[in-house]
Amino acid sequence: MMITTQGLAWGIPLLRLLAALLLLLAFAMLAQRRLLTLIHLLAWQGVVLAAGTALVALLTGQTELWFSAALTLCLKAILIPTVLHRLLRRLQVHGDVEAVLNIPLTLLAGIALVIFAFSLAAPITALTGTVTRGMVGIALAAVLLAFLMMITRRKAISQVVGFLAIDNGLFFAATSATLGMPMIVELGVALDALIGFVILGVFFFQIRETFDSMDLQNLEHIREE
Amino acid sequence: MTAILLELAQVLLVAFLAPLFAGLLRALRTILQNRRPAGCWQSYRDLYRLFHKESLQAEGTSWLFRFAPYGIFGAFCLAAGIIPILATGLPLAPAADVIALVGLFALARVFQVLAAMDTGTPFATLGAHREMLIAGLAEPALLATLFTASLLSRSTSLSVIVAHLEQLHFALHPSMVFAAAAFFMVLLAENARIPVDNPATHLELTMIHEAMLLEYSGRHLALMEWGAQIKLVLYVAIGIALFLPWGIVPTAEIAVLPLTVPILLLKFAAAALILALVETLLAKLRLFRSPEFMATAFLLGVVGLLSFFMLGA
Amino acid sequence: MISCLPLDLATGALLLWLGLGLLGFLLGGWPALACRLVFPASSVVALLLTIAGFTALTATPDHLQLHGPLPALPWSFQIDPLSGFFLILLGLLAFAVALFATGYFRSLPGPDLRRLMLQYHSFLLGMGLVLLAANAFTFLVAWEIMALASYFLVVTEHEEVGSRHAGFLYLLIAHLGALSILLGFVILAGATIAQGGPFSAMLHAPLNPFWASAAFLLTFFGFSAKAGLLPLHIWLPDAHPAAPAPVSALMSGAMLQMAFYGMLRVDFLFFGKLALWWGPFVLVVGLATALFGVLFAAVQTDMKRLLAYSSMENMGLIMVAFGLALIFRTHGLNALAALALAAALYHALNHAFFKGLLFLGSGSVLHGAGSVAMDRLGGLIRQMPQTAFFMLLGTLAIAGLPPLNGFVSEWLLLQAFLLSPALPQSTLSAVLPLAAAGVVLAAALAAYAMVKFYGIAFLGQPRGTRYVHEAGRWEQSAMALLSLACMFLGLFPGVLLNLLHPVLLEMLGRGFAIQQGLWLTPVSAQRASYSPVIFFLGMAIALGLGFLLIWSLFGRPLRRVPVWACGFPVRTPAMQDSPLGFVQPLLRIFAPLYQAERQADDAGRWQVRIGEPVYRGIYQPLNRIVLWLSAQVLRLQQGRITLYLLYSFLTLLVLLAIWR
Amino acid sequence: MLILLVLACAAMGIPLLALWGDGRRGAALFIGLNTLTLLAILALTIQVLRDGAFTAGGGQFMVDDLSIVLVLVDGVVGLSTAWFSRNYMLHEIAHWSLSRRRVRLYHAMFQTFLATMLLALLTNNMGILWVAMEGATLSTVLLVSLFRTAEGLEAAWKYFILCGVGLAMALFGTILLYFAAQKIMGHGADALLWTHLAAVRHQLEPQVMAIAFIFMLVGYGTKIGLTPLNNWLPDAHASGPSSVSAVLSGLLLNVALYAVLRAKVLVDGALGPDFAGRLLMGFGLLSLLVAAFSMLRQRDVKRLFAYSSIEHMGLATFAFGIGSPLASFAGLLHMISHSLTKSSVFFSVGQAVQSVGSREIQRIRGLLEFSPFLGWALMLAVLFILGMPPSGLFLSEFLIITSTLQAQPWLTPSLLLGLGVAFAGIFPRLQGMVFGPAPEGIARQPVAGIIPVFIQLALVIVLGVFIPWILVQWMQHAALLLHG
Repeated sequence: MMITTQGLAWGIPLLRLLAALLLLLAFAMLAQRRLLTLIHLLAWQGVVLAAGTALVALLTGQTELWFSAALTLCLKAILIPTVLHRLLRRLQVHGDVEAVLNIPLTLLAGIALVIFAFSLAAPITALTGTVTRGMVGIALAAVLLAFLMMITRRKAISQVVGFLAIDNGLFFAATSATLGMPMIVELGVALDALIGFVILGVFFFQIRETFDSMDLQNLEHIREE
Repeated sequence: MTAILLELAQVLLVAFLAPLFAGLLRALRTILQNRRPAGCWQSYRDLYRLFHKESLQAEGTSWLFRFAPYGIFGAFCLAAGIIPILATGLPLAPAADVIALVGLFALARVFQVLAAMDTGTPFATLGAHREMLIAGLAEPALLATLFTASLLSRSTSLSVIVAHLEQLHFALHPSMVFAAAAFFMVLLAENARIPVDNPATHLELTMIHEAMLLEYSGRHLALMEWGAQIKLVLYVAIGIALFLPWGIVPTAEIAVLPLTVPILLLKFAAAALILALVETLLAKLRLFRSPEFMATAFLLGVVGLLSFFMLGA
Repeated sequence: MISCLPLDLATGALLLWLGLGLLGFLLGGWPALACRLVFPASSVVALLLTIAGFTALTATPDHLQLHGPLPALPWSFQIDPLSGFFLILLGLLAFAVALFATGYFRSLPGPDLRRLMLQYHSFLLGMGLVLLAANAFTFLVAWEIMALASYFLVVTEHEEVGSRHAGFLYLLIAHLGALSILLGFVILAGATIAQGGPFSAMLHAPLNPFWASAAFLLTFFGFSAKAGLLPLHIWLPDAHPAAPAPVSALMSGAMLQMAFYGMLRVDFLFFGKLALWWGPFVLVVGLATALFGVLFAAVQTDMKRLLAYSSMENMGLIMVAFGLALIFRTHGLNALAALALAAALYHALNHAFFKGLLFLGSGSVLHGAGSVAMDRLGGLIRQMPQTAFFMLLGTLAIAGLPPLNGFVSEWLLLQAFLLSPALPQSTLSAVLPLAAAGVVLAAALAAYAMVKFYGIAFLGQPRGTRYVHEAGRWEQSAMALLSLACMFLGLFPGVLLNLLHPVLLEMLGRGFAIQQGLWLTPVSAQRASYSPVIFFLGMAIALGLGFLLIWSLFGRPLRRVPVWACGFPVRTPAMQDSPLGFVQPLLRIFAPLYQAERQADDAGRWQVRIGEPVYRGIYQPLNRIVLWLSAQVLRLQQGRITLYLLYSFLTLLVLLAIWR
Repeated sequence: MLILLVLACAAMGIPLLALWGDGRRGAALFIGLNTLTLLAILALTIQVLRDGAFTAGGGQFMVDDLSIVLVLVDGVVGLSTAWFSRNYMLHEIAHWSLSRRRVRLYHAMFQTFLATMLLALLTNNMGILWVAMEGATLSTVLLVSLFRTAEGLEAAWKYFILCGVGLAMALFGTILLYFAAQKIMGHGADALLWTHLAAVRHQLEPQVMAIAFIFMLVGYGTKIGLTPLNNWLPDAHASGPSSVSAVLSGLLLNVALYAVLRAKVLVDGALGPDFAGRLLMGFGLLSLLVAAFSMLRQRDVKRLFAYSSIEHMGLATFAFGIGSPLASFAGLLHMISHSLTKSSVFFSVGQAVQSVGSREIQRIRGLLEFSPFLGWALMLAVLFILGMPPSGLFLSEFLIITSTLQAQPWLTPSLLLGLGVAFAGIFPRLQGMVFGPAPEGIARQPVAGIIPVFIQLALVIVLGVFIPWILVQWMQHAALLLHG
């Protein structure tokens, strides 16, 4: 990718800022107890993601990245959060997400993860071009944090949120680290995400009507004794 | 030709002197127990009487019951033809070596046991399984002793063994001493002598050999008794052949036979005396002690084998 | 052209067997016809196989390769004197058994019959293929076919849980055995295994001592699993009785020998150099098996179980002879090794005959008297005289009594033992005669067990069976044939030993002196000689003369009278020895081995139950360990999704961390 | 263009079935479509036979010796599953009183699944491969929860989350792969095309490739069912319809392994064979052992065979890990034979479960008595699964063990331990089900449903006795391809 020098001057720091924001949001989600806020944070992550994509598009001048930025904005920042929001209200799921691990410990684990991710990505970043320096590490960290969140939450919805957060991390990697995957792939990924989300919605209602609760304990009956 | 004659002579001699040996043994024992003996010829009288008696067949018994006496008698006669008693290298000798000889005795025993089980009476079967047990433990001991001899003389053919042992100047090898002891114990056990069994007992519960004959009568019983007597003589003969072989001449030189026969008779008399002594001094063992008795015999035989390898003789 | 005749004949015979199996499957609708048609035909085919075996003894070894699953992996077959000998064994036994089966399965309903015919013939096929296989792959396939077919035959009465359990245990052990044989072959064949591990490539495979021993142990383990050696015998006493009598006869008489065949081929032909400890190892295992087998045979109360344990004993004896041969071979005393090996092979054939005879006989007892439980039998000699006579011959033969065949092989074995002083190693040569004594002990106890077998079942008074009927023509002819074979092998050992000569030449590079006439002198007439015929005649003459003499002198008709029984007034069958009562002294002497426990049954009678020490000592603990492990493993599946996620998470992190 | 034809055949079924996929018509349509697909596949095979591997659609699609074999298996298993599902679903529909919509969903999703499988095998684009796998997951999630039982929901949920997350990891791996590829091929659509990547695989950045492979292994490994990522597998197999279990075991696991293998070729180029090989061997052995031991205490027949699938995939993975051409060949053969055999097992198990009305092994008894065909089908299929000759599995296990002993002699004992324990776990249960007296209240099933079992078993026997030379050739080429 050719990037104009003045682009380098202000664009790269901005991208870095966005990356940092993403990571921050991931941490916030990890720390968050309330479902609603969790969803808001997810939405914000989407926004950051879209911004990041748009920025990369601007810097590298790939038109299709603009498209995928728009896609991201609609899908991840607006559509999914709102639907989740509605679901939440429809299913009368409220109250806190009780974590398996208490928050401070979770955060500590999260910090350890971030360090691990960075150290892992260090050799890679060493050999990446100037633009995407460090992006892989951040993306990896975001993914791992979201993963950790899935592990530590006990409600179905929070797990979905975690799942989507992982998706965000991946997406960030796809756009900012590699400056955009091939278009078909992006489309396919987006499509899958959409379908998957629809199926989730269906699931929620089924789970709801079968167990009249969204708690994961109901989904822990099949086991070896 | 002479060899065949000699063969026949030996068989007949054994067959017809066996009762005498038994009678002698009984007489000696009674004397040792300070009773008046009925004379050496008593066994002949018994056999004669039995032969003239009518013999009965118990209901529900099969042909085995009738066949057994002849089979056993035949087996022992054959054995009498194989063991070198008068002379070595008899024509029949190569037909069976020591192992086959033991097999022959086993065959006779099995027929006796089967005949006993054929009657299906409690005492007969009792005797049968006791007999099998004793034999089962005695056979290895017997073969162990025989192995010692045949290792010593690099042959399992009895007459070769005898011929070889005769050559040796100093015949009392340590291994053979152990073997002799073992063999003697086996002899006692196999021929239903005290301390394992009591031939003169009348208490069924303690019987082994006698119990198997309870249903026999007349000529069949006579054959059985006679067979037993021959068997005893044969065992003694084997013992003599293995441990005091001097005086058993090769078939070739029958000329010296008149000299050797008296020696032979002396040996038998001595054997009778020893047996009588043992039977007087020892008491009958409880049935479940007899395995230990056998085990001792077996161990002695084994020690004999070992000492053969350890001491090279 | 002539030279390749035997292989063609053998393969042809096997194909015919397969065809007969399928034919029987199709004809299942008409049971009577199928029986009358298929089994006699199968016996004819068996004869063809026997002929092939005989020709193979003299013909030059011969190969045949068919296109296999992969171009590099052919189906390959060969025939040489060794396989020829075992083909003879298989063929002769199968001949008699098929005749027997013709009558035995007469009354079997169609569906069962069609299954049985197919499985029976695929079983024969499997065994034949094992003998003809010329590379590891073919061999293993044949081996597994044999195992599977026999498994299905074992579970013929699959309604009983017992026979199912037996079948499972059998197939499990057979499978493990096959796997370890495979490993052994792989080690032996080295790189050529990819071509299916041709046996020709394994001949005198150059291996360093460690791998050689590994291969030896693996193959020995695998084969002894099939041969039922200690401690892998556990399936045998259950599986053999579970199968129908003809099948038991084949399993016991032929299938066990397939394992022996495998050992012979591997240990004598594939190993260039034998390690010192192999021979003694085999010998000890064999002796232990023999003694264990005979001690447990003696205390069985079921005819077929007793025979199964006695098969164990006989395999043990064969192994002793085999081990002795290995020892001699290791020290380069090939002539002596030939003697020991001859004893082993001779005994293998004997065992096929008399054990086949006895299993068939017990089959007729099952049909005739309706049970093989000895405590319900007795006095059969009166209602089934022919069967009883043949069984008597079989009993005497297996008890190792002259002049029958069982004695010959034991005699040869003992002769071989007595040659041990030739060994350079003094300790070994000193210990070997003790093993000989052990062999004699086993033989004597075997006589005990077999006398019990015969006496309890056929003599005395019936213990509860009514309406007994004699076996049919087909059955009788089969048993007659086998007992004739026993007689023949007992009286004319020279014939077979001369036949064995080429086999010994192939295995050891030398046989021993050709036997001529009626005399059996393996080493030299001086050393030892045995002439069954003269032996037999002498006894017969003595017997006959005695009889004539006594009859002519004192002959008076016998008078039939009630049994005296020491004047005991009452006399019920229950007063005879029970199957266990007959061996009560053994139970007492070897009490720690049997772990017998007495308990009263509902009728208030004492029942003695014999424990299987190996099962309690090895298999149950093993089973417990495995189950415990599986319980631990299943704890992974806790049902909690977060936990599962944690697994993946940790896996990921660990992998990444390791890589860094 | 036959590739596109094949995909089109498979894909066009989706809307058709979504519209008319209910009742007998639906089943017939389903069978018809799969017959069509199979024919197309055969045509494709012939073309490959004629002029070897080739790409299509501007390099986006590709068929080579590795994929064609699996594609063939896909076609066969797909058709026989369609055939089996006809009778099977008739009964299930009656039993669960499924609505017409639900049946349409079933057929449509099934077809989607088959289509995605083919797509995954025929695409040349690692990204599309991922998309196809994800699509397969999504479609099967709905199939697993078809009956809407609590159990089904739970299983589906676990399946969805675990495999979703797993595949997310795989996507990250793919992204890293692209990231590495960019360095050489520059930015562009074909930087993810496998053929191109394979061409330059020696220049790919080792560090990136290692991490990428780890992520892909964990991701696709979740779908292969490698321990400890396998926890979704038994649940999903158990609670879905048997037809679904059949294709899950028969196709999905294979394709997931296929994805890993494609990645392995690349990473081997970058880091040399040891890295990926060791990972695969470790995971394979672990799965083999854990699965084998898990079988010893199973009460649920479908779970039992689900674990057996894990065991066999573990074995195959292990074989590919060894990496010698012979081992890879064996692994490939193992995959094929396994998918044919295991699907047959699930067919017969499905019928048995329907007849008895329970998945408990204890309750299933005497199949031979009340339905000899079914009994023998199950008996043979399971014996083959246990690696008895003359099945292809015997051959493959023979080759695997031999090559193991040559490459890693010290691993063979554990391999044998696994196989032995698996035998001890499955066989007595099989006996219990097949033998003995039949229980009361049997609902006999039409024999027609298990005809495919015998056909497939016949194929497996062919694989064990005489493999057609062309198949051998392909598999050998594939093995060399994997060997690099």
